[in-house]
Amino acid sequence: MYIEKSRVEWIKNLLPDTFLLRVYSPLIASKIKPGQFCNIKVSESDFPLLRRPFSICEVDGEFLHFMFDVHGEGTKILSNKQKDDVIDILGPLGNGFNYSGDYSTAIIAAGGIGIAPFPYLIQKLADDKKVISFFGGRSKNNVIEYGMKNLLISTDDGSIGFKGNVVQLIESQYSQFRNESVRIFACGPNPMLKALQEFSIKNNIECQISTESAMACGFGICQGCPIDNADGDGYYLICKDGPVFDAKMVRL
Amino acid sequence: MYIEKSRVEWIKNLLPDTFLLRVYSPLIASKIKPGQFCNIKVSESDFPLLRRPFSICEVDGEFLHFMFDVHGEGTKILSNKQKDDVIDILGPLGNGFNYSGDYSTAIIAAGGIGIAPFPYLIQKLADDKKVISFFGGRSKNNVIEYGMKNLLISTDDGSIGFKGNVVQLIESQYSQFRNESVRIFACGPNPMLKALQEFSIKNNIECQISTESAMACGFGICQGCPIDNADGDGYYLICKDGPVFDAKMVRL
Amino acid sequence: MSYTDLSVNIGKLHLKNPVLLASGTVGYGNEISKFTDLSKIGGIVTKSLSLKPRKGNPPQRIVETPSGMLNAIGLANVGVEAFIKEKIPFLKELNTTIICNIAASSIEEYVECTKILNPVDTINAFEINVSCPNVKEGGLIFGNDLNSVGRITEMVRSATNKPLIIKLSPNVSRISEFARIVKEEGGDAVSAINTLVGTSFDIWTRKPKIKNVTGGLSGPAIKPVALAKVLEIKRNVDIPIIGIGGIMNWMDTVEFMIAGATAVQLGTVNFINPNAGVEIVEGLHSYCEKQSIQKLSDLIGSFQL
Amino acid sequence: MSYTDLSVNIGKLHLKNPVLLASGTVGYGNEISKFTDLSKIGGIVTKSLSLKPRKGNPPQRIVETPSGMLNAIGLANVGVEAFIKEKIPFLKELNTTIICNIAASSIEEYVECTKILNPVDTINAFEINVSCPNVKEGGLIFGNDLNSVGRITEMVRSATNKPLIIKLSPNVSRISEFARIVKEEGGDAVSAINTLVGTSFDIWTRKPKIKNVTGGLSGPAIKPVALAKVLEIKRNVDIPIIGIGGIMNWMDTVEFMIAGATAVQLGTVNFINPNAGVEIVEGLHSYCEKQSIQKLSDLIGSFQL
Ligand SMILES: Cc1cc2nc3c(=O)[nH]c(=O)nc-3n(C[C@H](O)[C@H](O)[C@H](O)COP(=O)(O)OP(=O)(O)OC[C@H]3O[C@@H](n4cnc5c(N)ncnc54)[C@H](O)[C@@H]3O)c2cc1C
Ligand SMILES: Cc1cc2nc3c(=O)[nH]c(=O)nc-3n(C[C@H](O)[C@H](O)[C@H](O)COP(=O)(O)OP(=O)(O)OC[C@H]3O[C@@H](n4cnc5c(N)ncnc54)[C@H](O)[C@@H]3O)c2cc1C
Ligand SMILES: Cc1cc2nc3c(=O)[nH]c(=O)nc-3n(C[C@H](O)[C@H](O)[C@H](O)COP(=O)(O)O)c2cc1C
Ligand SMILES: Cc1cc2nc3c(=O)[nH]c(=O)nc-3n(C[C@H](O)[C@H](O)[C@H](O)COP(=O)(O)O)c2cc1C
Ligand code: FES
Ligand code: FES
Repeated sequence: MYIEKSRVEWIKNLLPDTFLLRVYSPLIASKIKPGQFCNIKVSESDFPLLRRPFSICEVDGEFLHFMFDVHGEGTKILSNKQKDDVIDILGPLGNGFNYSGDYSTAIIAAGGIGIAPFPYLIQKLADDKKVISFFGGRSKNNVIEYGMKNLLISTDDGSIGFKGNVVQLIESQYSQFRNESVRIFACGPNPMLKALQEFSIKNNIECQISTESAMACGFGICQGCPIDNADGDGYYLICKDGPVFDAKMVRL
Repeated sequence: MYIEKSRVEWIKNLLPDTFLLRVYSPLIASKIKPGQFCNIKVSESDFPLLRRPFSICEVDGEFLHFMFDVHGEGTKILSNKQKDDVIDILGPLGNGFNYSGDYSTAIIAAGGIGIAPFPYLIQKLADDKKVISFFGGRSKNNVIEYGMKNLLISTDDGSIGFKGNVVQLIESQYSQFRNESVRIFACGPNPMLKALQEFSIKNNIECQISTESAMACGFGICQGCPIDNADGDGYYLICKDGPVFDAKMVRL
Repeated sequence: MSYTDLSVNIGKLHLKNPVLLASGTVGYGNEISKFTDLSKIGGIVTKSLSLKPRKGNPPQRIVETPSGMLNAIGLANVGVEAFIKEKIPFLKELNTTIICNIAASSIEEYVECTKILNPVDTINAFEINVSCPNVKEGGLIFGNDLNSVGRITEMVRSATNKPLIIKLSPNVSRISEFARIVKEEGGDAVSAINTLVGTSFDIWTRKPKIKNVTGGLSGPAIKPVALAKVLEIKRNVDIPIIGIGGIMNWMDTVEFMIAGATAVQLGTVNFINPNAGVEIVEGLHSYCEKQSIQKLSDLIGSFQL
Repeated sequence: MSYTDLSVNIGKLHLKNPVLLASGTVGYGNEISKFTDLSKIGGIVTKSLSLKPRKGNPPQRIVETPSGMLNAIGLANVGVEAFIKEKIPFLKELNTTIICNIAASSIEEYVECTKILNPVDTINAFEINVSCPNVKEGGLIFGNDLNSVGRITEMVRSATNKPLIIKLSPNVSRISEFARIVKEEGGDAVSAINTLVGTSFDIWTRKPKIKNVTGGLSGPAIKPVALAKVLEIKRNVDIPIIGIGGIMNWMDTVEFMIAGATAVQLGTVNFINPNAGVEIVEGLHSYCEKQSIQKLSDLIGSFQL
């Protein structure tokens, strides 16, 4: 784990409020795995006070890519970075997706900005894995396709692709891969993860979900990021034990 | 008095840590007088919390110029502004220099960044006034000449001009204007103002000094900026009753 | 703009909206009126008055801190007499509710001030500052002593029939006990909170940055503390609460009302944005519209635990 | 680097420098040791331990506030037994002072924990957390009750000869009274301060942002309050003080020492810069050089009023 002062190479818009940020961060780049995240100090001053956690989106040699939505003050400051600004990045943090092993088809399930970790995962997936990607957004103005493979889209308003949410879309396509050995990788809002958890357990499909929580430290010292274990008799820490969990391990 | 969202036209260095800022601020520009100041919100967020007071340095049509030193976090943020950034300026505030009246020679006495209010004052002084300017700095690397007229310089280390402080320099030149009707306009660190106050009282010269204090509001509602009156039995508010005082009115 | 009813009642005091400007952060109204239309807000609370004029503490009186500021003004004020003569005529014309804040060094002085000010029609209510941490005459800080607060409430109550608000100190373990005694002694409402005691040192000179050594901490830094105090009172005592502490915008105002405040006061924000009060009133209107709230007062204490 | 002597003594506890990491913000040392060299700082204070393991509060446990954060972790900890078995072996190798923090729901539990932990050589001192605002068993918050604090000090004192530090609550009127009773009952030092009680609401759902409703406010926002509490103790009671609250850098550390702290603890800053402790030690060295201070301990309480 490193605290790396990283130079901004560029930042660009994917959507009006969605950005892709490229930073030079050779130490972290050499170690980080799909599904892990970094905790980023968005300003040099003490405002905002806490770091902001972001999934690794892509690694390109010694460069890291982060994809993020402008949400509040912290992400707004981040979106105003310019070439050669230096930002302080702490990572890699958490565990990542477990994508090795004996399955034939990787299903990517992304809700909104939950797509962020997948370009890197898709990069890293062995050539022999078949990839089907699903993206769910509110409407056609919210669709992100960056780094996806074999992409199917759902929108809440049906303005493009399937009308409904992404889990309904996956269910509607289930017959396609019912007989394959499948592993689902999912990231998105909690209700989506919950629906997918039920779906995967019911159909006995391996499913890994990337979860979120408010975080202070991101590496296990503040205990600020608990998530119920499946039995409900204890907590995991999302930053340390997650953010990726087997869907059977946690209670959402 | 206005709260004017003002567009930055340019910002440039006069010295490595001294900046000149030009903003489009037609309302304030139409009203502000030499020696008055504005209270500037240096960021859009609540950090830093308070506005920062700056003297008006120059007015050019509908544009205001401010001259400032980078001192702490607020002025650092201000120095990073770029063309077309918008800053929130409250002004004009305080009283200004009283430069009308019956005197022949205006002596400008500036200590370091205390030079800031004088370009505008010199602009405004009637053509029939003779101007002699004195600037005192630590060394030749700290000398600012912007907007001055008939400038004499002192430096603490003697690396340029008179070796000594600016009040000593003025005293050394006193014979020059002893027999003229003189008014001194001074701005700079407190010890300088104090020395000048003594000098002017002793020699019975009119002297107006621009004073400083920590400020919250800048317009008389917080009572945060008191300065002793000459009798020491009450306070003036620097923001409202000053920042310019007749040297005989206050106790420094 | 919508027709949402923003009015609230603090006991028998009716406010057209819950946005008040806090004592000591609006002077006597004249300076700030150059930046804002005081007739659009709920009211203003005047700078704390004492019987005689006070020149206040020597400089330095204020210093900025992370998301806050410390002040030790020392209750500089013109005294009740000059207030009535010089300030009331202006306040009279403002077309807004005027709450007169009184700070004193003895119970007798509180009563005396109230008696002198009570006949003045322009004054709609009294707020008694028992909690200024920056004056120490008599050595006692009334605000931290339950009996004193009870006694002051009782005595001032007997000197006026106007709405009586007691402004509480946050520098205590259980603020709700103070609210309870205010209620028992006939106070109509409590204001919470005044500033927290704080200090700051210059590490090069080793001197306190504020001449008075300690000052009162205000601003966004204290908002979470102020909200917790309001909530504590709301959950324990049935008395109207005026929430104060770190309010910068309409969102903060709504947050205080949800936590239990009937009205709020803006302090430090006035120094930064003297038009904040009017902007907050506008923000409350659109919030109510979005949330289909017909009467803003329905929001008071509407927290969902 | 200079040869300035940075060491300080807290009673009989010798620290190589005054920089400690605060309880609850460093776990049991292992995670943070990946970012920083713990042997270079004065010591660490372990997460509060209770007799039995505690799973802590449900999420959401933390929320950011202006220049601060609220937490209601609920003293999640492994319990004394697992601590001795699983955590002590790592702590033993750290080559830094280990202060073991204990939080309990009854006086008996405090004593029992101390007795079990006392024989462990690796533990150099105890810090008793009487002030956690986020647990409420028994209904009583010990830290706000003078008698409880006195009694806990007395009872724990009789259970150990190791240096005994009582961590005080800031949510009281006169913290120096608590420091005095600690001294009278044989405590070696006090830590000041723990977090301030605060809360925060979501204005759309009207729910508290923290599931526990209230949490503890920490970070730079509280620094002025913490400094004032340290100063109050210093001016009234002759007992070593460990200053805590909003320290971000060496300047803040110096400020606390000037105000009266013998040592300091870093809390929230560890989450943002886990190497802050080491950077502060370096900063203290160069400050002392610049100021020609031979022994850092000369700085303690050196304020010029
Ligand atoms: C492991 C992890 C990975 C993430 N990856 C990404 C990503 O790749 N792209 C992306 O756009 N976002 C991602 N997020 C969410 C991102 O961290 C938040 O959007 C961001 O912190 C919001 O900060 P803000 O200052 O803009 O918002 P504000 O609302 O102003 O933030 C206030 C506080 O709330 C916290 N907070 C607010 N929203 C969230 C949230 N959804 N999750 C966690 N904390 C939150 C902030 O950290 C901050 O402390 C991730 C979150 C986690 C936990
Ligand atoms: C009437 C008036 C006119 C001024 N005109 C100019 C000018 O034209 N050019 C210029 O460079 N400076 C001027 N100053 C000083 C300028 O306001 C400060 O340098 C600035 O506020 C420092 O802010 P900071 O955040 O960089 O420093 P910090 O030290 O981080 O500021 C912390 C706090 O201290 C206050 N503060 C710090 N130094 C001063 C100071 N010298 N005077 C008042 N408050 C201070 C700040 O306002 C802030 O609240 C003027 C001050 C006053 C009162
Ligand atoms: C500069 C200043 C002066 C104040 N003077 C008074 C006063 O005279 N009487 C009083 O009751 N409160 C006074 N207060 C306290 C405020 O009314 C308010 O309770 C406090 O500042 C918290 O609100 P805020 O965080 O919005 O500023 C003063 C506050 C400040 C900042
Ligand atoms: C997330 C978190 C957990 C904490 N847990 C404990 C604890 O278990 N025991 C304790 O005595 N103090 C605990 N504290 C309080 C800190 O030790 C410290 O007193 C407080 O945070 C103020 O310091 P700071 O402003 O530097 O953070 C905790 C603080 C935080 C932020
Ligand atoms: S964010 Fe601190 S423990 Fe997970
Ligand atoms: S700065 Fe507020 S009264 Fe002068």
